[in-house]
Amino acid sequence: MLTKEQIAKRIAREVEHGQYINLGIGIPTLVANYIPSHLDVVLQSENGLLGIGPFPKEADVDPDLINAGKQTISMLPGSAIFDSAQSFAMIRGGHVHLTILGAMEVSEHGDIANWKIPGKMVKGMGGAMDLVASAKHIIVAMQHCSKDGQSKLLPTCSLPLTGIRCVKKIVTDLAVLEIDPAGGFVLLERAPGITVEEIKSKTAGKLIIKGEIPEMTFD
Amino acid sequence: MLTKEQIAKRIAREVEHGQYINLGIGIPTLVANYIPSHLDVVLQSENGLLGIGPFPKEADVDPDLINAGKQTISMLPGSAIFDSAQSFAMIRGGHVHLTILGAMEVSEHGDIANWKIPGKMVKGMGGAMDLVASAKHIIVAMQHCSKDGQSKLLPTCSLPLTGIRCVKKIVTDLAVLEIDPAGGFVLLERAPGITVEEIKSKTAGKLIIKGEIPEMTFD
Amino acid sequence: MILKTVKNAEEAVADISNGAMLMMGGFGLSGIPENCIAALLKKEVRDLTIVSNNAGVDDFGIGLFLQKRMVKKMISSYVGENDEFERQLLSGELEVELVPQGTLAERIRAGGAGIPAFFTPAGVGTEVAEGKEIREFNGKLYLMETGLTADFALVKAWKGDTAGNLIFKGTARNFNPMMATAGKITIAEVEELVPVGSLDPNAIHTPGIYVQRIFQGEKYEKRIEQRTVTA
Amino acid sequence: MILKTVKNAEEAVADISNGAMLMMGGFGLSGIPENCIAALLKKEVRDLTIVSNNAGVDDFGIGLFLQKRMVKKMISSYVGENDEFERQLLSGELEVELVPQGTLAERIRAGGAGIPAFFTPAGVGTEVAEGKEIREFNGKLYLMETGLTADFALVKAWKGDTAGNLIFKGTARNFNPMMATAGKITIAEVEELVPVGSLDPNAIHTPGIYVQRIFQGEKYEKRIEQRTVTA
Repeated sequence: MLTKEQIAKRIAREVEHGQYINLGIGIPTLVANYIPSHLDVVLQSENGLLGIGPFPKEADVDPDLINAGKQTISMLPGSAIFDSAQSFAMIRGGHVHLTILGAMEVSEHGDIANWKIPGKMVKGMGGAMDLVASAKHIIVAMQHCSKDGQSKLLPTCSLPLTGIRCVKKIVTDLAVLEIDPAGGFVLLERAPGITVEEIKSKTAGKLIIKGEIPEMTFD
Repeated sequence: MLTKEQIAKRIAREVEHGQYINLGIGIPTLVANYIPSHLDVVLQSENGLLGIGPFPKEADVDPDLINAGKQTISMLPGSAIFDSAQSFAMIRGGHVHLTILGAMEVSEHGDIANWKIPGKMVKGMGGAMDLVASAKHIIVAMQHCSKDGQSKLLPTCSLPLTGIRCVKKIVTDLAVLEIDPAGGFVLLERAPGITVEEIKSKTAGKLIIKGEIPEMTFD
Repeated sequence: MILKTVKNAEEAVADISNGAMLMMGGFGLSGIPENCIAALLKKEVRDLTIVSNNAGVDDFGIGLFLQKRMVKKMISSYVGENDEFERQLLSGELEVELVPQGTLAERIRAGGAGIPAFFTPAGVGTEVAEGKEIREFNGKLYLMETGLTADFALVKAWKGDTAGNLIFKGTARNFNPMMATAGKITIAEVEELVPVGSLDPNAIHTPGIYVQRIFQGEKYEKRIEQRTVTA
Repeated sequence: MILKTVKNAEEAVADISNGAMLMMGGFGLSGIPENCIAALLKKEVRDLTIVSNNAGVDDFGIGLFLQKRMVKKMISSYVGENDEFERQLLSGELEVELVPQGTLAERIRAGGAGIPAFFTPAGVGTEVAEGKEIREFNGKLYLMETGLTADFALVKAWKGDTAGNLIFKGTARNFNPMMATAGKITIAEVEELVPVGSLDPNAIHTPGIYVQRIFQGEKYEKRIEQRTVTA
């Protein structure tokens, strides 16, 4: 099983040179730590910044400089600051190439649910609905199963949706999968020590297995 | 008959303290010269400036600082520069209180035509359609009759329209008139030496005359 | 120039009364109008409808309004940092309209810009789309959203001049510039109020035309929600 | 940062070919991409569709394209300073779509912002409204206009950095920032190209994400249309 850091590390391999990227709260935020330094990419924060840098040194903490997760951050040289309308103009207009975000459920058609559990949890969708409706490439980072062992990869989502037919790839603690345009989770890679059988048993939606499934390696 | 300067001078009396004002090309631009200095107003140029100042001294001419008539201008202290989308957001959103512009024809219902003579002249509407569709108060500055003596105050406009039911007041070389909400040009003031009869004969649309019509005075 | 200065927050919010609809700038606790919030708390106005991306935390920002039950309805995109909010919402004491963040930003911009409605792909196929017009453009589905204005917009800027021109700092800019355009009365509180002519016209974020009242705020706490640092 | 520098105008416009749709910044002759215009004139590309608020004057700016009959269609709001334009238009040699200036600005912004359509009051009751959907909101009539994008946007800024961040100067800003967002490829020419990190992030007008190519232009003429001075 992958740790959160390993999920982030694996997702970082999907990043391409020249991309503008929006990272969601949680595991997606960790992806920034693993993007190879020879790739020039720019991280966007939907509260109004292009060019997110690392967390600041204690002495440099600025309450007027936070990311979308409300964490204090720094800016890299070449950054630009803008308002929320401009920020979502970028997102909606397709200028942000890659969105990485968490999910509670993903369906085999690429639908995603991550903002509400009726009667229990209502945090709001934040920018997620805009991001999933707009980005060209969307990768979901999540645990394969919920805490009580239920598969989060489903035929159809049971929770209120965030967006439909939008997720392209999913990296869980067990596997890397992509959504088949005709429906289904195409298994691409297994986590170290995890069998295809285990992934099959923990995937409620249609799992597509073509040929030998390689095991991920980490240095 | 009023000179162009007198038309501008008369219109300047309509200006109120605290107004943001857009002045069109031609006579409206001259209005700026006659706004009493005790009134604080701000002039907007739709190409992206709030706070138009007088024409610059020769040494201060800056090609990057022009008004909507493409004339070189100066900026007053407290000016702000913005892009064309922001400029028309201001206009369309009703933040500009008063628009003063020229016209080829005005109808007795407040319709205005000022951008096209089919087959002869096609300069385009520029920002006029946005301005007349948006401003709370619209004053037209124009000659009462065309060069060949035809009235420009009509029952209905014959030229392609710029906007409908939008003009509130008209200042011509002969008179000040306002549009009656039920239709008709209400005669408010006569130019010095001009009789009601003459105005009547030169107004093709319905002219409404209530009581004694005062003659304008200029110092 | 037209001067907009008022003495302080109390004077600025004096005519905000029960039932008013307010827009309040800020993202999380960053860039919120702290002085106006304090003045409104003192007034204890009630039945407010508040448009704000977030709802503060339990003991700061709009969270303080919720503690005092001053809010009838919130229009927000994310309210996850506020337990009292979630409690009032789940119990039905508080009315809430959750709006995707980009849609919220654009609705406010549209409201200020005289655009009554526009189309966005955000929310298609979700409960956000319920009751809204769906239309296809170039093979993709969009839903129609409407412009949003408010009786008052309360914004917080870094610097401002007495003509109402504003400059924001860092990511404290967020929703403030759009909200400034969408208030029938826009009240700006600034960390530093400077005389007309002190700001570079080329660097203004919010032109003074949008601001009706401005004052220099005091004692900004600028509370940090997630202090994350590198050793 | 992602670096966007190209050598010069020739390299920047190398892949613009016959039939392309271009947006070109500027209001009158102020803020027009002079170097890109010169490079395109040399290439003599044809059948261009050009979105530009104005059409230059007879012997400068886009007027030079018209002299060489490079333009198939113009989308503009005001073309009154160009006799050759008016001649080609009245004779039917040139296709023209005249759009109210605010609608043009907003259509370009919408195109760049992923908004396929919006409602505006400009043009209701006029020939601009012909064939367009009219709808009432809050008792006022509006017409629906669509977002506009282009194959290339050619913009001119004052300063820019190698990551594509732009700062404009004075009223030469005009249509440039929106157009920068609406080009599939956006080419920025700047008076001064500076290294990444030289510009204040808080003062950027166009964030670099919108710019694919940037170069430092040369020999800016900045011709003035109406030199008006006070003695």
